[in-house]
Amino acid sequence: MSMTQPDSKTLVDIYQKMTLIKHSDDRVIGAMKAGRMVMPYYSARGQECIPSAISVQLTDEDYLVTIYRGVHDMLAKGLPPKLLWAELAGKVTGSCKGKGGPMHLTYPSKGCMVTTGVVGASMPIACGLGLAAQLRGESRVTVANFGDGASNIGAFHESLNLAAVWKLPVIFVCQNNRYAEHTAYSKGTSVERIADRAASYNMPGLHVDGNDPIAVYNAAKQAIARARAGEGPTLIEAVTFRFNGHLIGDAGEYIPKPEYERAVKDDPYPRYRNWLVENKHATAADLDAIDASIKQLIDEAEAFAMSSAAPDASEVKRDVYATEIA
Amino acid sequence: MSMTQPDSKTLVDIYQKMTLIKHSDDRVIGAMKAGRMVMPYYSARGQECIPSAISVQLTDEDYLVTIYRGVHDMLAKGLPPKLLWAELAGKVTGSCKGKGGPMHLTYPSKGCMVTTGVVGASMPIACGLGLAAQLRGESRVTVANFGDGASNIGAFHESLNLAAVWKLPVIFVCQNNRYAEHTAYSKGTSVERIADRAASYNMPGLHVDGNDPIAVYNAAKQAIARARAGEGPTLIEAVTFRFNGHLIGDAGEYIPKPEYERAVKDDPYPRYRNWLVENKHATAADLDAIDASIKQLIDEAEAFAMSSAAPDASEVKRDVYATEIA
Amino acid sequence: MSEVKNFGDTEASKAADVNLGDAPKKAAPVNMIQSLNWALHDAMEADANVIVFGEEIADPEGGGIVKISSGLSTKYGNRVRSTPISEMGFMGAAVGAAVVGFKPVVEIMLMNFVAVCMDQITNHAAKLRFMSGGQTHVPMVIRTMTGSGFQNGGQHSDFLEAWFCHTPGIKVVMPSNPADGYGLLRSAIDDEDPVLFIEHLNNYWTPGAAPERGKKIPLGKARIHRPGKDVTVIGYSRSMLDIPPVVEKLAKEGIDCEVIDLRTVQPMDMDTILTSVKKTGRAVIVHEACRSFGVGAELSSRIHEALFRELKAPVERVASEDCPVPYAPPLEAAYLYTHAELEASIRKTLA
Amino acid sequence: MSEVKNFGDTEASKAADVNLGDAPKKAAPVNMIQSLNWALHDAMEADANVIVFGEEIADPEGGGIVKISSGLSTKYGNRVRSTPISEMGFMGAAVGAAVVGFKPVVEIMLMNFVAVCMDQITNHAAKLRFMSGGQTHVPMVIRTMTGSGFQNGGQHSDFLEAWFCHTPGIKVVMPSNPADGYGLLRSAIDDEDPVLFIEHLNNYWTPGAAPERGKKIPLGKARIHRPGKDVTVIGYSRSMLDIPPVVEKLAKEGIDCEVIDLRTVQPMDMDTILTSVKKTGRAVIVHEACRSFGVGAELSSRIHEALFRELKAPVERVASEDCPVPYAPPLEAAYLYTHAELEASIRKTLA
Ligand SMILES: Cc1ncc(C[n+]2csc(CCOP(=O)(O)OP(=O)(O)O)c2C)c(N)n1
Ligand SMILES: Cc1ncc(C[n+]2csc(CCOP(=O)(O)OP(=O)(O)O)c2C)c(N)n1
Ligand SMILES: [Mg+2]
Ligand SMILES: [Mg+2]
Repeated sequence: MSMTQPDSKTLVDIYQKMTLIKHSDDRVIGAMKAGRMVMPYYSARGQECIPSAISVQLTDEDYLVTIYRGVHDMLAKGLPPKLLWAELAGKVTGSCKGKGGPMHLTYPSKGCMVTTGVVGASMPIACGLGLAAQLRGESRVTVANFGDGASNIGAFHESLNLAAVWKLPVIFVCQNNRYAEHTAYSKGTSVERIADRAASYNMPGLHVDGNDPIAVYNAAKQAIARARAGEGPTLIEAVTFRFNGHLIGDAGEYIPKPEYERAVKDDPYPRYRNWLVENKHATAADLDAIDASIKQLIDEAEAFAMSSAAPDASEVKRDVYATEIA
Repeated sequence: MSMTQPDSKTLVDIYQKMTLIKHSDDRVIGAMKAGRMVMPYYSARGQECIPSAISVQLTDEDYLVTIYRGVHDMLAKGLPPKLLWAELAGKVTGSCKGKGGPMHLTYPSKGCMVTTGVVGASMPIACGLGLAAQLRGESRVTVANFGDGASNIGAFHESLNLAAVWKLPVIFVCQNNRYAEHTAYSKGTSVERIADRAASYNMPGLHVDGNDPIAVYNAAKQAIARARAGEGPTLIEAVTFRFNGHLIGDAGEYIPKPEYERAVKDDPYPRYRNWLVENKHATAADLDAIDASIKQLIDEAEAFAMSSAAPDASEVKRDVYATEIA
Repeated sequence: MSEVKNFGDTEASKAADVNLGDAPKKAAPVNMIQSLNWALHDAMEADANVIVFGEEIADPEGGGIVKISSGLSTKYGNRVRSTPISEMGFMGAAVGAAVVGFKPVVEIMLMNFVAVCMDQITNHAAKLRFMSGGQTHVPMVIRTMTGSGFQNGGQHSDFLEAWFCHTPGIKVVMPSNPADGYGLLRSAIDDEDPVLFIEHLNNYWTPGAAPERGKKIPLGKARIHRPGKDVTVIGYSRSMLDIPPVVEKLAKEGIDCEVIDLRTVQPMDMDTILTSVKKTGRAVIVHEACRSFGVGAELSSRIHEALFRELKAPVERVASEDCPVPYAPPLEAAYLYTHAELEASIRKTLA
Repeated sequence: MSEVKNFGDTEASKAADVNLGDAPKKAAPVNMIQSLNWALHDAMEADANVIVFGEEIADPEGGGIVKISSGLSTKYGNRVRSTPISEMGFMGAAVGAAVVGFKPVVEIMLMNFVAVCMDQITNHAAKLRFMSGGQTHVPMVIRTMTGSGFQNGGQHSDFLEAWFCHTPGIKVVMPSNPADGYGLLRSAIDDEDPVLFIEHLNNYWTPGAAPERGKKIPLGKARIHRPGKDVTVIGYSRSMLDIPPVVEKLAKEGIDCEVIDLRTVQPMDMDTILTSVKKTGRAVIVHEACRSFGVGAELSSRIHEALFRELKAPVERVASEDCPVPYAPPLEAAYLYTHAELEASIRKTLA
């Protein structure tokens, strides 16, 4: 894979997205610990780099599909923090009016099309979004996110094959955080690199360090170019780690201590921040300013969520069908 | 793959199985055309070689799972022709008392465990049979048959991965007859060789000419040895052709004429017969004697089927649960 | 091979004058295959967002196993595709395309195969509108066929409409005759919600009045097939072939049945049903699916709930045995309700 | 993090004295997690053919998400396995192992995920005995859990028992309390047919009488939870937590309800139910699954069919709204039936 270095502006944009994701996540967990919010929440802390380095290359026209662990993907793609927070809080002002919650975040005007709670299900749907773009002759691409565990379910196989046979403009992004709930990678997955499974579909498979924004950026660049050129799908495996366990409340006993410690050392967020400053893509002050503006955004989002109203009970009759039920 | 030549006895045993399959099939179709039998029948004419060259290496203890197009697999494994014919004819003397029919042939005492009509479903079940043998410390192997089209369904992927992770003694045999119903191979399958998909599971994948008994014999030998040694599963792709379309009644318009003609030239049955005689593994007279004995077997099977009684209507209450329903 | 009973190869199929993809020369009776084929052609012509896919449905693959999609791929090219055998994959693809404004019509070759793609149908297609708070919706049609009587055995013959009726968010349509087939399929394709459209193998070759091209039949409305005053007999799909002869026989004895064809099973047209049963005071429900926990149960309980005091007899259910569909013809016959059972049930309400 | 409402991490879970894998020191109240864990331990001890698998169920993975299988893999090694995320694959593996004499107990982590492996359950496990003419059978148990009230949203909360009740060949068991959980799970594992064993998240942490180790409760038998003479109230699973307080409230007014816990939903114990309703002349059915086409429909129609002349009022159904399970707590509450609705339904039968 040929590596190009994005310009400083792009690098800082990636940082900005990563910061938004990280701060939002820290704050959600804080609100949960303080008892201000209650929900099943799947933190993506540690995986910020992947959607950030991909989404800086996407437009609002491009489609995104993700999973329960998808807040980072959604924020990077443009889901407004206020609407996210209100949705997490189950408020009527949330993007899904409080009906979906963290596992079903949706915001079509930024291309955030579907979030699924069923492992594997994002991929077939992505094929349909890709098909839509192909039939309409549009250059949109569809990014389908999923986990390492999901690469073992049937929907993965069917989707990659279908996308390959139909040459669909879909990018399958496996965010390999080495665990599926509490199951270590090799207990569920028979192959060393998920990217190698692309060969079963005569499709490029790119294996990258998911904590390296430049590597992810380049893999995505290549896949996006291929998809926009009508050459078909790509599988990207981005290796990473999630620091807050499967679900908030997970104490992580199943993760060997040395592995966890190595992951902390590899944490992309502080490393990337330092790298940007060291390599003069931004000054510490620039980044501080970004941090501050994001802090404010999250403050607003939390305040908005907390002060918003809960949905009315009558909502159970609405959105089941186009016509309200009796 | 190292090739060994089986001894003449084995080669003739293979011929005998192939003859049994071919004659039975010819006669079933004859009975259907003559209006003596009515059913949805999926002929495996042309694919005789695959189960014959595999099953000569199996014992009654080994398990077999197959699909609607599986009469050849069942006969090669030992399903008695009488019980087969009576089942096809929907008689109470059939192996499944007339309740299963051609798509659900079963005969556990010869290891014929399950026949499924749902594409792909044979493979997960085979994993369970393999798991049983593994847990009991038995050396039995399980052979799971399926078609080329089935290699695109999720169950294929999940099963191969599971078998690999658990090192199950299962042999996945893809009988690639180049069509899935009326769909040509490349319209459904994104990879040139299905055997290459084995790499996704860190499993050996063997691609062989399914019309060459020696090639199939050797691939199976290797896979069986591996399974019996506890080393895990193997994927075998045996390329072949089916001459009577998907289902009897299929006129085959979707098959290009030159392809069909080439397949006729490659028909394993007459070629193998000639080869056996030319290479002095048997005389023409030996083979004629086999043919005659098999003709008699089928005569008996047909007579048995025709003269047997239909199941009684009360059978709908039986075998739903262990206890008869009220 | 006329002796081989098979899809598309029955005496009935030869009797009917199938005229795929073209307008009929005269309003001669047509069969369901013809009328559904017209509906697909007309819908694709009327709306460029209609796309069609499924196994074997393009013309090089034969235009569908009973040729319902014949001619579509030749005319509409890339909008019509045969798929790999990947129901989960292509059902999800339909969901995705529908979410951004296409109107996919996907075929599940036989109804039992919904079992390999239930997740996309019940967890996604049916729920995305609700879970997204109305931001997205899934205007797609799933066409499928099923039915006993073809010796297809336990994995190829089931009627599973009750599973989907119990899944809020999806509609279930089950036509019984060619004209309804046309009009209901057109409406299903237009509908803003996912619709499961279930066809019956036994009904494909039965000739019936030709549909008026372009005439849509609203979903959710039952049809009074025969007015009557003594007993309400409610059917849909295949049972609408069995009810009329029994009812006509009883008519000769002066038993005057009102026959209702549900057409849409979810949502059910309770107005029409309750109006009728209020009048007759008696009801019999007939379906091919096995009896227990079937559609008949819901209908029966709704009628009892609404008209308990008006009912002159308990509501009767006529349905198949609670067993898998067997292979041998005498067992297939024993599985399905008989005309005699139907007749007895109607008489029982009058006893 | 006591403020985080989550599986295994509620106030109730802390209150109960869970004692995984070991015999209780005294017959103190235990919860369902404890009793099911005992049942699995005792079954594995009693029969070497019992094997257990599913996602996360071995001890290195935590012994199951609420720890029901805790200790099993440590004690029974290879007979207990965490699986890849491949429900179709491992469900089929259970079918295969059962066909040759193992008694697999497989866990589907949450009930909605049956949608990715319906084929192995409904087309294979449920039908192989019949389709093979009795040559093979499939003695396996599918354990799964579900239920609203945890903000798990539309894809993690559904009760889908009606789908399986409508699938001949499989049994459906839904315990409501720890002692029943133990005894029914033991019988389900012993059973020669496939059994779907559905657990309710809300019932896991409710303390109840400890089961007697080794005591099995036969499948297909309902339990009279409270004898009474005025109205029969029929529940199962979670609704058995809601019925008693409402019934006790009414008892103070002199309304004497007979409460029946179905325990096995398919086959249903019609003897017990009809005997009770014959006596009371009134019946109310309560379940968490959405109302339409649910188990309540079958039960209601059977009662009407059998006791039409004896009934003093139409059978009432109390169930959830016909919509996907929503996320926000007030909507989850609006989805589920309320105690007030249940009370009103009981009163209605007496009006
Ligand atoms: C079909 C299905 N099976 C099981 C689950 C329960 N489950 C939720 S997340 C998860 C692990 C997924 O792991 P992975 O794909 O690696 O994604 P990650 O959570 O690590 O991001 C499981 C088993 C589910 N949601 N869907
Ligand atoms: C899940 C499922 N989808 C569709 C079908 C209908 N069907 C029956 S056979 C078949 C083609 C299978 O082709 P292949 O796997 O190549 O096997 P072959 O028939 O060629 O032996 C299809 C699509 C089915 N039985 N099951
Ligand atoms: Mg993971
Ligand atoms: Mg094939």
